[in-house]
Amino acid sequence: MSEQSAPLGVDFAKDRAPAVEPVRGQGGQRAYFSAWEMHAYYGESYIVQGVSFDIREGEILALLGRNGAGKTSTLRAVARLESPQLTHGEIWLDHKPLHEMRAHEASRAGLALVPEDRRIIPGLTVEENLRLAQISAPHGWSFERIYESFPRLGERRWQEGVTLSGGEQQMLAIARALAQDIKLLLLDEPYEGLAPVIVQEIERILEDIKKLGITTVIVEQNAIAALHLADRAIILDMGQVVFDGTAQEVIDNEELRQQYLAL
Amino acid sequence: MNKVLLGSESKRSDWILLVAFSIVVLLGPYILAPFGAGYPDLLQRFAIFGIFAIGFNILLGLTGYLSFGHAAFLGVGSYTAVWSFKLLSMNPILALFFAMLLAGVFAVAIGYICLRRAGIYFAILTLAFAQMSYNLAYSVLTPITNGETGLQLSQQDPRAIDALFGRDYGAALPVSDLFGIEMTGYPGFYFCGVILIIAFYISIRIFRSPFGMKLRAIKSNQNRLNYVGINTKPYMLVAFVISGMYAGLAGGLMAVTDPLAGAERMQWTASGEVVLMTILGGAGTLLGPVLGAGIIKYFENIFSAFNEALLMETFSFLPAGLQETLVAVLSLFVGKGWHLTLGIVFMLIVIFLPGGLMEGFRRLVNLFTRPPDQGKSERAPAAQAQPAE
Amino acid sequence: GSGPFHFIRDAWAQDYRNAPTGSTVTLGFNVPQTGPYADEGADELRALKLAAKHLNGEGDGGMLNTFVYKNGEKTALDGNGINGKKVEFVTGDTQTKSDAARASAKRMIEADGVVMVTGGSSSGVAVAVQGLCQEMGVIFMSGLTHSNDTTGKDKRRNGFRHFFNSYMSGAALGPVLANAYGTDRVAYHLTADYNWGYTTEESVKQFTEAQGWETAAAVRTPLGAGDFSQYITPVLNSDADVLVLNHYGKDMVNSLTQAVQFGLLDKQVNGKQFQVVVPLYSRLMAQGAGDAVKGIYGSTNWHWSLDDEGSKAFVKSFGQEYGFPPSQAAHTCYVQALLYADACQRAGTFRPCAVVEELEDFEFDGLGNGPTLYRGADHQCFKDVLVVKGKENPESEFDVLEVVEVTPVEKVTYDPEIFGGQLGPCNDGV
Amino acid sequence: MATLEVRDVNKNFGGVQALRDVNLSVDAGSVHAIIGPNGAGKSTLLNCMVGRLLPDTGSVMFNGQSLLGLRPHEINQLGVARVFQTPEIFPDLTLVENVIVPALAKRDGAFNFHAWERIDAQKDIMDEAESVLEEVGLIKFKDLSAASLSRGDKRRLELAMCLVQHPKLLLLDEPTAGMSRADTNATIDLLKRIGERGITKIVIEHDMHVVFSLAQKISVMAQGTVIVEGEPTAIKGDPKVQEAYLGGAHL
Amino acid sequence: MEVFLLQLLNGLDKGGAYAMIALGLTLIFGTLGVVNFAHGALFMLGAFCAVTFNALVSMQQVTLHPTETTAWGTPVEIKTPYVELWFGDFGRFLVEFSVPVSILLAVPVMLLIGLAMERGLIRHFYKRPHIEQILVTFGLAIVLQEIVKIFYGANPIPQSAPPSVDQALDIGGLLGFPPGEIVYPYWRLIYFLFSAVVIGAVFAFLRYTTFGMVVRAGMADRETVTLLGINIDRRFTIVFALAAIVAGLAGLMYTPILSPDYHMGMDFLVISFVVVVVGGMGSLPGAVAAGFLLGILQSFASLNEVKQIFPGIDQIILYLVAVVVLLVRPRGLMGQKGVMET
Ligand SMILES: Nc1ncnc2c1ncn2[C@@H]1O[C@H](COP(=O)(O)OP(=O)(O)OP(=O)(O)O)[C@@H](O)[C@H]1O
Ligand SMILES: Nc1ncnc2c1ncn2[C@@H]1O[C@H](COP(=O)(O)OP(=O)(O)OP(=O)(O)O)[C@@H](O)[C@H]1O
Ligand SMILES: [Mg+2]
Ligand SMILES: [Mg+2]
Repeated sequence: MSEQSAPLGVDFAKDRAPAVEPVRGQGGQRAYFSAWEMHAYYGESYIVQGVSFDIREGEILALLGRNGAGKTSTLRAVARLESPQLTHGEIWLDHKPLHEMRAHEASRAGLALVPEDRRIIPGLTVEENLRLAQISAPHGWSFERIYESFPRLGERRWQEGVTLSGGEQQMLAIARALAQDIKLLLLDEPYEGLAPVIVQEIERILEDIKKLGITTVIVEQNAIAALHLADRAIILDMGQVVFDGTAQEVIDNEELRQQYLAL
Repeated sequence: MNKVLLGSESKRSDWILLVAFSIVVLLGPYILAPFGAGYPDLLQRFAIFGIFAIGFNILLGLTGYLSFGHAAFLGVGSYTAVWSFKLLSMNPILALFFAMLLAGVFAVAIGYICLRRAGIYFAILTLAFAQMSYNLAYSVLTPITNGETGLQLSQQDPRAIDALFGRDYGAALPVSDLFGIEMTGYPGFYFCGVILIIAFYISIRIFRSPFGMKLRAIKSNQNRLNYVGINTKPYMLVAFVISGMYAGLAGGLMAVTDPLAGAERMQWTASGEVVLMTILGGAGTLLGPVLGAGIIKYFENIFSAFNEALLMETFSFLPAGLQETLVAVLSLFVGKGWHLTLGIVFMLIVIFLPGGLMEGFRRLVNLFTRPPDQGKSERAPAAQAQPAE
Repeated sequence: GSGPFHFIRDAWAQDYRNAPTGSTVTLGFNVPQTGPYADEGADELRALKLAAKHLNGEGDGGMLNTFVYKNGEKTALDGNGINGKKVEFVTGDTQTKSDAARASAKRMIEADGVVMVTGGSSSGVAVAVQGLCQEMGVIFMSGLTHSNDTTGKDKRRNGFRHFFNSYMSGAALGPVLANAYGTDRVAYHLTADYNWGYTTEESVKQFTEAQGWETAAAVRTPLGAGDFSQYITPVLNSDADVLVLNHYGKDMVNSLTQAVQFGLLDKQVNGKQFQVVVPLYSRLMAQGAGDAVKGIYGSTNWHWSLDDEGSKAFVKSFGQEYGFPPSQAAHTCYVQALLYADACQRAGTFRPCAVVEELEDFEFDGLGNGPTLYRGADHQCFKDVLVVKGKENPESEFDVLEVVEVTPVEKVTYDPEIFGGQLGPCNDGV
Repeated sequence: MATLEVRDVNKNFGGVQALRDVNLSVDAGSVHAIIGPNGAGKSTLLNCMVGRLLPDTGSVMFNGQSLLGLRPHEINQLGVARVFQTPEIFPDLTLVENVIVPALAKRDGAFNFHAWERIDAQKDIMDEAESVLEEVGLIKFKDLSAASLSRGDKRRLELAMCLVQHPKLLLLDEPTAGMSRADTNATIDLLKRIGERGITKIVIEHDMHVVFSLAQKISVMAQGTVIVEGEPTAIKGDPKVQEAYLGGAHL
Repeated sequence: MEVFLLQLLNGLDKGGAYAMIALGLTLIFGTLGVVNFAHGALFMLGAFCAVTFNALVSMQQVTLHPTETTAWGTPVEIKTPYVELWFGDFGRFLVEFSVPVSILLAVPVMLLIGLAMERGLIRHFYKRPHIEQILVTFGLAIVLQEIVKIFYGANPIPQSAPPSVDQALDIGGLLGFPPGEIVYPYWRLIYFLFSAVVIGAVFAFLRYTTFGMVVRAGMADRETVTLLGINIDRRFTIVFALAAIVAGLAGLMYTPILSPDYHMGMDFLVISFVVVVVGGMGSLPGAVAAGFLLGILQSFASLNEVKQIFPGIDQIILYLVAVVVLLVRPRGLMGQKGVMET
């Protein structure tokens, strides 16, 4: 609404947004998901400063960087939430232009975000939280399937969601995403605040998801864990991509880890 | 200069702000004359409601607690002042002292109860107390308040202290006077004006003080404040009482400049008015409330006074047909239609200037004082983040 | 003068406040333009504008043609303004609130330099503004105000009232009601809980009891209660057989309609048909009550159906100007404007004290309600009072009341002392 | 001697037995870590110490004085400061103001009506606040509104709000959760440094790297009770802890 | 005895009105988190739907009388309602039953007004501070009522109940009391039943459909709900329109009891806020319960016997109850934690 926060036209004048979906990505292969020259603002502060990356189908991408690098902001921009406001750039998911959609449309287009602090809806039971995800078609996993892969949730289906412990809440958040028919799963710090034993449990779940071939972006401070899981990794700093390559490259590249991940 | 008007925190700019404010107030009669608002009564009202709003802003602007009952304190102030005129003396200082005192006492009692609740519950509690005061003052308490007609002076009043000093006002009704200067007309305004300046100065001090900062912390996250070792209740009560006494002062001044105290002063609409004044100007800003008060009172007194005849004159330069139609349209918005205009103004301002007039003013200033680009990254920490080591 | 200092200088220069210097004189028309009485206010404003026209010699002259003094000679007003000065006016909104009304009046006096303020539609406002005009030294011709206080305990030397009051309503209604409903009635009062309500209740009680009626109960109802059912149902179960509604405006409309809905009028109490009375009627308001008013007794200051010359002349010029008949509020304001103008004309000045002298104990005729006296002792106007009744089959939307009796002035005259209060000295404002 | 003594504390939330006969004794100047699976009752225990919750039974003594029934601000005035699990700050205030407020509370007590002197005239407080922000590495943001910080930065700000009060006892509920490794390391160093000022600390953490580099003593909670207590080395080896909490995580 | 029965009826009747207004208000208030000072105006607009409809059906053909003239010299006008000219008896029926029939007009009108208000204004204020919501909705309320005033003036405009039900019913007789002891107007009984039905319908809609759950969730965490593919904005719009319709109908059916005027909304505004808060913010059952409770208490407080003990109690009872309830129960009778507390 505040017109000052329109993009700084001049800077991007050279690379106008292409009319058609960009054909880029490794080996000239068509990207399944592609974010291109994203610029996003919180009010007047310029946070996501021209982020571009793409993902192949079934791939898991680790999005790394120090605090305040802009990871969460990037995910939120991709999910088309109102803040930060995406002022420039294109986002394509399986040939659908997310950048033209609002959050709920993007979600119906197959995008699911598991937010930073889980965001379990207060006042609703576990099951109601899941039901909420299936209000709007298309549906994903059935309750049965969810409860058998997350037995802990099955036991507590009538408990109020917010009184679950941290780990259980994290599972519920992931399950809620799977209850939808998803093409791309965005996980923001899924291990935060979880006991190691739970972290391992979540890791196992993510492994399963990986096996299912669900394309995933994972933001995680626990870089090692993330890199173990991921095929590719990009590193953000000050709202810009400073590295884009395979997970292995990051693990091998000593000074890269030193500089951006302090590992 | 803009830093000053927007109340940037430095001590120097505060002084400049105060001086500028004082000059504007004292030159009020000349500045406002061109707008037809240069006559004593309206000037007095600007000042009085300015004081009322400044005080209200100390509660709403700083603690974020929305009181819908401050008119009650205004009313108490008025009644007290008139009674002090009737029983003791026509001296305004004395009347104002008692007005603030009693308003303060009421504020302590009501605040103590209402502040047990927050948010809308608090608002309704204050509203309830104010409405009870109004309804009773209007009817049952008629012996004390003279109900609908309003409390007035009369020749039979004892005026003990004046009598003591052998002062006799003769057969005519007395007028409040400060050492011989009658508190009506322009002297009356300057009296109010000086008090307004003092009130404004005090509010600046409060805004900049540790007290003020703690109040803003209450607004931001009251729960957290308890865990950093601050007992929030007394702070809120003090803020409530201060704003209550400001209201009492305003009420007292109304009686000083015009010795009549009516019950409508306590009605919820009156409480609502000060809320609107404060938001209109910009809650939490120093100047905002005064501006808001000015605008609303201007509409009430000037727009309501326009009539077809006047409009006809104004647009006499137009061809007859055009003139008639224009007047026909405009007369919907003035005279009996001034409420309509007021309503529209409320909506426009809050829609296009969230945060009130001062916010709009800030944007204007920013627009001119810095290139848009710079604004972008200025507040963007990401752009400044350095490695922690 | 714009700035304060010019202003003060001017003030000293004059020998009374706002002495008109140019070729025009400004009057202040201070009427409710917003709030519950906005329509009454609008009607007052129409009448006042009409008066200004007539005073300036425009239009058909209205009551100027019928206005005669006691000695039969015509008014001194000659249709070219007052004292040769063209009449101009400013308007304001009382909002039917004492504060707002005083603010508006002050604007007229301080900013617009008026020599007289008139209008208003409530006793509280009238008393408040009258007090103000006394302090500031201009003349106040109160508009529609019915409380005894206005010319009773709150009377002021600079203020005059043309409207009648609660006492007169009671005095006029008492006998008529006794005739219509008998002398062995038991009345139940519902009274608006503020000054006017109190004085009306008191007066009606006094005069009905004088006729042998009893008063079962007098219950106070909050102003603007809206739904009066909780006050009406107890009436059903009291042994009262008359309900007196000391309400005005919206309250009257609602309480009356609801009383009728509760079937009070169909009720028989110890063998007598139950009745409802509305001491103060206003045609505008009666319209708001619709069919409920049919057959209900009340009193009113003036009604357009009167057929004395003055009334006819006024109704004619008003009706032709605006297309419908004037209300009593309109009549009161119109007449007061003329009376003030006439007083100035005779005094040859606008100086308040001079005008007051002219108006005190002034007797005249031809302005409706027959021969009339402005009593000097309390500045109350004395004239015939109309007892009216809701018309059974009205011919037009304006034709809701019919005059059942014109109570002669002697019957309603009283001793000025009974309400206390003092006029005090007159004030020229310098 | 023990700075903090928790004896047989029980807390029940309508059926959920969140705390069951918890005993805890924290030595002066030491760093005491509490670990345990999610939902074990760690935060609840902290809530009982700072007056957010009143235990159903049991006692909590701080330097020989009972904390039970005291209001939060009273407990803080005794010298107990806390970092919450989900950052609790003053979002509408600037960073420096966020730190000034607790500093004032420390200097002026629970209620003190300073309505007349100016904040910016109070050099001592201002300098104090800025130096603390310097310490946690947020000084560069000092005039931003706290709402605009990222999660990790909010944590550090809250830490600063506690440090400025020079508390006797500092309660940290997952101080480094969501912090990047770099900032985690920085925070560890910071906590070590202030440890030298003899501030007693209770740390709840899931990041074993943090726990084992700070704690002198560790209590492991599960299902609302302390199942094991001891030196870090002992805890590492303990099989109960292994399966209840670490689950064979490589340390 | 009879007195008490009657006061109880009065209480239920008032309560019906209070409950219906409060219901809509608490929907908007507790669910959408918007402080809607224009809610009274919606009540008023509903009432004026009845007035307008009545004006339409009783629109009259005016013919000037050849000879007679009025007191002010203009020719007398002879008027005959068109509908009667055209539809005969059905026309007369329309005129007589204008109030209940005008519901058919009111529902679509209030729906449109509701949609327009939400889409055009309220929507942009969901995330704004309450005080700004108050300012804008209060401004809107003023504008709406001034517009009505321009068209209909300030005086009350009487609306009569259909003749077949504008008398009073002798309930006492039915219940075996001596005749004439307990009579009560048909229309007030109808109004009470009407309110019961409307309230029941709203409850059913919000309880037995997932709609209610979604809206509650959206209130608690708007962002997350949109992340789950739900277009919460549209649901909010529907809720608002629903509230508008309820308020409108409440006003419309009330017109035979209370002659509508442009200001009636403001008169009800404060009361309805008190009711909502006493009931507990965002709690529908609470609002209804509080509506009836306050209605009944107000009726009994108005008894002369009571007033003689506590003068003026009938004027302050609502507020007194509000204070007591809020001090005893922090969130009103049935309020939920956290709603609207900051
Ligand atoms: N609501 C907001 N308003 C303004 N600025 C914000 C807002 N949220 C985040 N920022 C800023 O945007 C930058 C990026 O924040 P973001 O949360 O995306 O970082 P992050 O990489 O997720 O950090 P973390 O690892 O701590 O979560 C930070 O500098 C932060 O100050
Ligand atoms: N207010 C409450 N109402 C009901 N149950 C609660 C409440 N607070 C906590 N609990 C329950 O008490 C248990 C302990 O919660 P607590 O937050 O102390 O766990 P924790 O050890 O801090 O877990 P984590 O490491 O995830 O923070 C949990 O099962 C939780 O569901
Ligand atoms: Mg993040
Ligand atoms: Mg915890």
